[in-house]
Amino acid sequence: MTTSKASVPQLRRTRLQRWWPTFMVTLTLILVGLLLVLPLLVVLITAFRSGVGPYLQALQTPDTLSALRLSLLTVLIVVPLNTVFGVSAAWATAKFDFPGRSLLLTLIDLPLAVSPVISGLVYVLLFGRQGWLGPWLEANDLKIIFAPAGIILATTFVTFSYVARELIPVMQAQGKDDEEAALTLGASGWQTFTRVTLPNIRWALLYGVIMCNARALGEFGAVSVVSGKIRGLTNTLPLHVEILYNEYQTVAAFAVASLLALFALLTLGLKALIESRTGHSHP
Amino acid sequence: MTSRLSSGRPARRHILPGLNLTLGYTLLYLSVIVLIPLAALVLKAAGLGLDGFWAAINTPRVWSALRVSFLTALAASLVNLPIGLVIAWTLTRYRVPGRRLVDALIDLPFALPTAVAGITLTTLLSPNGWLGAPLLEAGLRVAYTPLGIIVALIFIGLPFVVRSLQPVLEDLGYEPEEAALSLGATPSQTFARVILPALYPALLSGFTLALARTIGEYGSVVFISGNLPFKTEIAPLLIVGKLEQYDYAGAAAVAVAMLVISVTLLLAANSAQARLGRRGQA
Amino acid sequence: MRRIFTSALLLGGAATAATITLLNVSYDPTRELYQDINAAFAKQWQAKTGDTLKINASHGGSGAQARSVIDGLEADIVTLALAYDIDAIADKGLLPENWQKRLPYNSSPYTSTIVFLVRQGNPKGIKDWGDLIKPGVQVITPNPKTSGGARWNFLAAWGWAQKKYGGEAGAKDYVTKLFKNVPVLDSGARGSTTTFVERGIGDVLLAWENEALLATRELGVGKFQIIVPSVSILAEPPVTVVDKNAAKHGTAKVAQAYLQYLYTAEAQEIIAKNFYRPRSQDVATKYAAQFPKVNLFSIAQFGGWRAAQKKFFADGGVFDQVYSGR
Amino acid sequence: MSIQVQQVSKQFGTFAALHDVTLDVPDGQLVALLGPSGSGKTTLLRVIAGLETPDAGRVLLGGQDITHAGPGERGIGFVFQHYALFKHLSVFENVAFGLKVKRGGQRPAPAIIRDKVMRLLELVQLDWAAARYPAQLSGGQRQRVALARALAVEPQVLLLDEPFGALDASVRQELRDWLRRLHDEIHLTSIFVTHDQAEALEIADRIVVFNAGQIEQEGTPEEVYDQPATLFAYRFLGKANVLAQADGQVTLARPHDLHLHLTSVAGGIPGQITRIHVVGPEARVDVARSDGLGSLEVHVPKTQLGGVQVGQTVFLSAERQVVLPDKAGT
Repeated sequence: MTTSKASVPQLRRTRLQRWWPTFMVTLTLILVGLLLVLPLLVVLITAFRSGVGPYLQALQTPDTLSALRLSLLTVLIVVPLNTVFGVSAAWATAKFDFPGRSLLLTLIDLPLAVSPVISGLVYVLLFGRQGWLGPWLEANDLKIIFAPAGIILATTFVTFSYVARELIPVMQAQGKDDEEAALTLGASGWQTFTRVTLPNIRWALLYGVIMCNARALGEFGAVSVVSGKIRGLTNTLPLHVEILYNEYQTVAAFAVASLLALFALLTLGLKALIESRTGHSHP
Repeated sequence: MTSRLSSGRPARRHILPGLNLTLGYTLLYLSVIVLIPLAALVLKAAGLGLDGFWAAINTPRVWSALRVSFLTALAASLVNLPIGLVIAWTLTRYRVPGRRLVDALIDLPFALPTAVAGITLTTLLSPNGWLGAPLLEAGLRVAYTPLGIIVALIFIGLPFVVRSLQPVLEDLGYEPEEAALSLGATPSQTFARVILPALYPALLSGFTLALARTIGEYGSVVFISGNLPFKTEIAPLLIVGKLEQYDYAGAAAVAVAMLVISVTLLLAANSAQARLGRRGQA
Repeated sequence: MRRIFTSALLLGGAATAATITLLNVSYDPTRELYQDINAAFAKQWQAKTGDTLKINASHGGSGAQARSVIDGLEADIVTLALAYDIDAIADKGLLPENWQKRLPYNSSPYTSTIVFLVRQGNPKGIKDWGDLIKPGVQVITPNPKTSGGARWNFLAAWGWAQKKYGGEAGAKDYVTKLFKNVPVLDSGARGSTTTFVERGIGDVLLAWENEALLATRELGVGKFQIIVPSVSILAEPPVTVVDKNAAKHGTAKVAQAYLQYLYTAEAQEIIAKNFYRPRSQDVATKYAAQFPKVNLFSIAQFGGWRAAQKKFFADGGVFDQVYSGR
Repeated sequence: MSIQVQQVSKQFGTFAALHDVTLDVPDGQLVALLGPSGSGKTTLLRVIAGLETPDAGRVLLGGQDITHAGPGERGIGFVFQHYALFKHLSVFENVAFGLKVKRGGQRPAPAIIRDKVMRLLELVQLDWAAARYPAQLSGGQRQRVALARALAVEPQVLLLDEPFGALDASVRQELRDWLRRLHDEIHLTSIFVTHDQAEALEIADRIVVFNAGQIEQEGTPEEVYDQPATLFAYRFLGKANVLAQADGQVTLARPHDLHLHLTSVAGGIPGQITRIHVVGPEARVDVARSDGLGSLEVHVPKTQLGGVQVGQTVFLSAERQVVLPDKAGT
């Protein structure tokens, strides 16, 4: 095993015992294997414990399909919302300086540190029948909690920061020169954004969207508080995993879980592709 | 340079367009999605009055649950520091077979639903599980003990530490290390005095992010924790328990206590990182 | 949502007959039972009225489910683990205080009890409640704070101990020792069963009789056996219409019919098949082999659920004392 | 087109970047804004470009007040120190950018854009690189693309912010000559910012010396070099030998205005040679003054050096000297 940089001076070679890189690589593979690969294997092996037939069957039940639909609907709404927010927040905080900017940055991070249970609870306190807006919502026959709207809101809260967090440092590092150049060349604000800023941040943006998407698809704690768990109506895939598991349908539960793991792997694969395009790994 | 001086300072009127629009939208969205709901939570807890709030928090059960949540998250985040350092170091410096795959896998805990993680880890580590059985043989109980919670939280927190370290390690390059070696430092001195200090801000930020994220973790923990009061009962579970006894204000009170801890951590991380970052630039 | 769903179905075809949607919010172990009941009742209802009936089901911890209804989950019917949870809904004005008098048998069309599930051959020789506090015996039960079933478990143990030791002090001492033998406190009954059955933790599971039967017949045939203690509690899971929601949805009539159907011979048979003790004498006789005789005491012994909840499970109550006393 | 800056002030927080600056740039001139870092020259350039708004004062372009016009409406071309090329666009697309973002009716037809861009690329000698991306070009090439891009919108004036600051010495020299020639060809009113006095002296028609947010002096390169108005300007434009300092006056001379004598001359300053350093055709001689008032630097053609040696005592006289008020802190 040699070090990856081509121009490594002789100094390093003589100093480091030959076994050191081998040792580090082995240790890393063991850690990754134990912490990450093994759990993934458990999901897959359990899902296919009874063979491919039952696996496919479990994925085709109406309840699973409806949970899949709701999960996809949630993602389709939440990800664009948080993406528009992320771009907007990154533009405001990275291209401008204004009083309270660092407080705003902390607030954008806040949902990351809030327990998922609390993320669900706040909406119950706000929109539940006992909540602040509950009576008004009921009077107008609007349903938020225990309906897809509540699930979408709770998921939005949980994945709130992901796109913004990706974009802000990248936009900050890029500075304002490109935008100013576009302005001096006569571009309008919108042209500057779409033709200069957006291409500059596209990989970070895509990465943020992917991570937001992954979390939105997988959120459990917050959603379980506001879902009502009505089979076929307010079940998302992660909730459906729990339900199947509680019904002693272990194979089906893990089959759905493996579907989610598959989405996760797909996401990670896409992410790796992005990194190979940009040529460096992403924070 | 003059240009840097001028662009770094606030202008009275901004030439780049869109500040009002984007800042306005950002604040509106932040308020609707985050601030107003959190305000509702704080108001609910405030409804108890200061005495009532304190009475809801100041029970041995609540303290114990907060302690379990905090200590297990702390332990897991601490353990993640060396683990994350080894993985990040290896991925940036050595030729790892299947490097892209391994690198991509780091984000798995991010993307995998927490409930799936919880069920899977429990399956793996329970006394009759693949890992649990041999470990029990060796006298180590993992599932349904604080150790089980810590393992789940290590899983959840790992990406935060690795992802914080990776870019810094890439930027660091070999020069400072080689400079230290050329000045006669031993490899371990080089690591302790040159490399590690350069990584402090990243380690700190990864650590606090992992801590803030894991301290309130629920989905992956409830399955593996065993939920024994005073032993393995975590604070979010207590919130759920209070809710199920229709004690909204009590649940909100515990939630506010957790929120205060999380926000404090986040602020501490931000300011500490800013301080260390400044020192690092000088 | 319900309305949207209804109109979607209407647009989809079946234009002549109405499509009615009913939401039954229930607790964890009744999933299989209500799957069967819903199918049977919908069929019967369609034959009778021509209307298509779509019954949605929601399952979870009994307390959590009651809370969801209180917070706005628009259940037409609730079928929960214990009367206290429905009382809590009644307290919020969603249904009348006297709901339990509206249907026969305290509005409980089926009963169950608490039994012991042990591993095949009963290696620890567990016969009765007294054996549970022996050193080295691991007992699995869910957390009474979050699980209705666990509250029945607790009260069954308490009832036995109070009689055995002739007083509260003895009973408290007993349950304290009992919970010292509990290594895992899952948040729900289903979680406990999984812990015992799948994870192989514990020597004895305190379980709903229906859960125990399900475990022996379907989850691990030949791996477990049921031990019936000398005395246990008569668990009466109640059912009722949530009047306010049913009125809003215009489903009061069908909801009422649904609950009454539970008392019919057909439904009682389904109930027995799902390991719940039927109220119907005829069906009970037919399935007598399945349900051994147990000496049962009822919740009345504790002054009803409100009193029991306050004394045992409220914050600072007996259960909390059991844990904080260590 | 002429540029007038009238009493412009600009404050950043507590820092006064520009203080009451007034400047006239006649049509067709190439003007250098020269000064140390933080002296306000870049800020003035950005105010003219519309990238900063002045707190007070006006900016006129061809006699028209453009103080509140947007950067795109002023008819200026701006070249950034770090080029600010759009990385995701090819060289061609970069140059075409300003034409393609023009609104509907004003946007030239694609064929016209093509012709124009290619002509500009020929002008900057980069027509061969049209399809390349900025990352594939050298620093000097990138700067020329940036210039072509700025010229594509047919600006009335060209503003360049430290255009050669980020380049290697040799490339820098080459681009300087090239920029001067380009300016002679197209006669576009141009202002460039630099902190390198040699650069300013070499190519500018006029030099504006900046110090601490104010204009210190303004004039042709000869004027500012030979007749500096202030001690600061004198020192900033080249090596300054202090001959005498008294009564708030300081007497200075440039190294090549000093003469080296082997024997005593009237008013000559005696001293000892400490170092002789030959740079190409020129010899630089350091002389430590015998009166202990520091050392002086003399530049003489190598051929006129004679046989002087380090350690030898010599006498210095000034062919030309300047007496300026002695302001502290310069």
